[in-house]
Amino acid sequence: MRDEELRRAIEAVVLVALEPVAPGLMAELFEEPVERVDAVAVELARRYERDERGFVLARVAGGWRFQSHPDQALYVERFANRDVSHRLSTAALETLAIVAYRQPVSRSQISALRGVNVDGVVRLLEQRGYIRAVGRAEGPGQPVLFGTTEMFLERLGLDSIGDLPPIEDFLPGPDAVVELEERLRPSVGD
Amino acid sequence: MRDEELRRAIEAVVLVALEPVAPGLMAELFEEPVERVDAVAVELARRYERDERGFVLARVAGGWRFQSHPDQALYVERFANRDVSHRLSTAALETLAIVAYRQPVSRSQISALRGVNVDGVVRLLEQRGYIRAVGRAEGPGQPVLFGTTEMFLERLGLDSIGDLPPIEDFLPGPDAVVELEERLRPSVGD
Amino acid sequence: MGVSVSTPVFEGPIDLLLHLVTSHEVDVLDVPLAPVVDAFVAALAEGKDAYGMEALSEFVLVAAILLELKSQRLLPGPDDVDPEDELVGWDERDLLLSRLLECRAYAAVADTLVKMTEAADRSVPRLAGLEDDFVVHAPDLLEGVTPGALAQAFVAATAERPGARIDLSHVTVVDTLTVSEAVEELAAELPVRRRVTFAELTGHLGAKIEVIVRFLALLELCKLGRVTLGQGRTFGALEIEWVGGDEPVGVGVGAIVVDEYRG
Repeated sequence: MRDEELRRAIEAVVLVALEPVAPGLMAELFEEPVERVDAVAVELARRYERDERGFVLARVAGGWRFQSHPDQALYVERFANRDVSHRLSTAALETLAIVAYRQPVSRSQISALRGVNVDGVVRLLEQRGYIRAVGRAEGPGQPVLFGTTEMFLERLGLDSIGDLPPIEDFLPGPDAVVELEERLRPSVGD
Repeated sequence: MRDEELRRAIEAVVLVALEPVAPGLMAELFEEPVERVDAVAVELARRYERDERGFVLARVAGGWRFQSHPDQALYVERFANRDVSHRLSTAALETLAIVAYRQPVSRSQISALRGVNVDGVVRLLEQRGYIRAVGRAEGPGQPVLFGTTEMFLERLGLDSIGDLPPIEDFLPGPDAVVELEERLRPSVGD
Repeated sequence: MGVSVSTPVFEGPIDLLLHLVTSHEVDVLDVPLAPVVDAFVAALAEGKDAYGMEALSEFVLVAAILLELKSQRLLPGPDDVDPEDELVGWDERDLLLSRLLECRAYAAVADTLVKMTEAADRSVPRLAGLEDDFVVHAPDLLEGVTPGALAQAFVAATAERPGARIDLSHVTVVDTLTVSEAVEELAAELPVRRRVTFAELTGHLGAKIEVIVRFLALLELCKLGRVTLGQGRTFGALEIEWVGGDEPVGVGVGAIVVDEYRG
C-alpha cells in the first residue's frame, strides 16, 4: 500500500470509529506494519495542523481520533450546547491525582495520604467513570485496588498514563524538605 | 467572518455533529447568511474530493455530514465487522437496560442516570440495531428520544416490551429487608 | 480556602498558616491552637453556607496536621533511649514528612489536572460513527443476555446514583444507633452469657459504628456496676463479666445519657 493509500484508509476508518483507533488495529486491517501506520498518521496530523483545518487528528487513550480544533470551541459549544458543568471538587481532584500516580491503590491507602475518609469521593469518581477497580490487594481483607480508566485519559486528552507530568515536578524542592524535616525533628534536650 | 474562518468553523461543527447539520443552523451559529455558509461548504466538499481525502463532506437529508469515501468501503467494512468483543460492555448493557425500561428516553436523560456521557454508547447500540430514534421530545433543543427495536425483542426472545421482567422483582423486597435487619440486630441469647 | 484564623503570631487563612509553619517562617510552638479552634467554631456559627462543606473539611484537615506537627514538637526528646526506640521516632517523623510532601504534591497536581481537562474540553471527538448503509455482520452482542440480566443491569445503573435510591429503610437500622438501645440489648444478652470477650460480643456486627456504640454501652454498664471489664495483658482481649444480677437496667429514666450516633 502506498503512503497515499494508507493515509486515505486511516482517514476513512478513524472517521467512522466511535473510540480512538489503536494503530495496532489499523495495522491488522490494512495489513501493514504498525510503525508505518503510526508514521503516516503522525504525518497526517501534522498536515491538518499546517492546513489549519477546523478539526485535528489527535492521539488519545492509545489511539487516533478526530476531534474539533480547540480554537473552534466557541462554535462547537454553541452547537452542541454541552454542559461542561461536571467540575470535580478539590477533594475529588486530589483523590483522582493520587489514584492516577499511585495506581493500583486501595481506599485506605488514599485515606492515609489525604488524612480523611475518602469512601464517598472514591465512589463518585468510580460512578463518573474516571477510576475503576483493577484488582484486589493481597493480605488481610483483600482490599479493592483502584486505577484510572480510558475515559480518564480521554477527559485529560492523554495518550497514556505515562504522559502525566512527572510527580517530581510538583514536590517541594530539597530546601523545603530539609527545612520541613528540621521542624519535625524532636528537639533533643532543649 | 473571512472565508477561511467560516471553513474552519464548518469543519469543526460538522465533525462533532451526530446528524447532518442544516446550513440554516450553521448560519445562525456563525451569524452569516445561509447562502454564504452553503457556498463555503460546497467549495470545501470539492476541495476534499480534489485532495483525495479518505472522507467526503456530503449533503444528506438537508444537511452536511462527514462520511467515509465510498472507495474506502473495504477497510471501513473490515473495521466495522472486526471481532473485538462478542459481548456488550457493562456500560453498553446498562444503557440498553435504561432505554428498555424507560423508553422513550433522551441521551441526556440516560446521561443523568448513568452519570457519564453516553453519546458513544448510544451510537453503538443504535448502529447495532438494538435501539432507534422513536421521536423527539418537546421543549428546548427537541432532543431525540430512543426506544428499543424489534431486533432487540427478537434477540431477547420477547414478544413485546411489556414482557420484560418487572423491575420490582429485582429490587430488594420486604422479605430481604426484614432478613437483613435480623442479621444486623445483635442476636440476643445465642 | 475561606476560613481565617487569628493568633498572636499569625492572622490569615489557615492553609497559609500551615504553609508558613512547614516552610519555617512561623514556629509551630508559637501558634496557640485555641484560636484555631475558635475560628472553626466561629465559622460553624456563621453557617456552612458561608464557607461550604469543602472549605470546612479542608480546615479540619489542616488543623489536624497542625496539631500533629505541634504534638511532635512538644513531645519530650528521647532521653537515654535505646537505639531501636529512637528509630521508631524517626520512622514516625519520616512518615509524617513524606505524607506532608506528598499531599502538597498531589494538591499541586490537581490544579494541573484541571488545566489539562479544560484544554481537552475545548476539543470534541467525532461520535457520529458509521454511515447507515454499511452492513455490520459483527457477532450478536446480546448473545447470552437474558431479560433478567437486563433487569439487573437496569437496577445496577439506576441504584448506583445516590439520588436514585428507592428504598433505604433497611440501611437506617445500621445508620442510627443509640447507646441506650445497646445498653438494653446487652443487659438482656450478658446475664445469659455471663463471661464473654468483646470480640465475641461484637464479632457478628457489620458496621464499625455498631461496635463503637456497643463499647460505649459497656462503659455505661460498667459505670452502673453491672459488668466488670478486664484485660489480662496489654492489647489482650477485653473480657466482660456480668455481675449485675437479674434486676432490669433502667434505661431512659434519667440514669443513662441517651446519646445518638450516626454511621
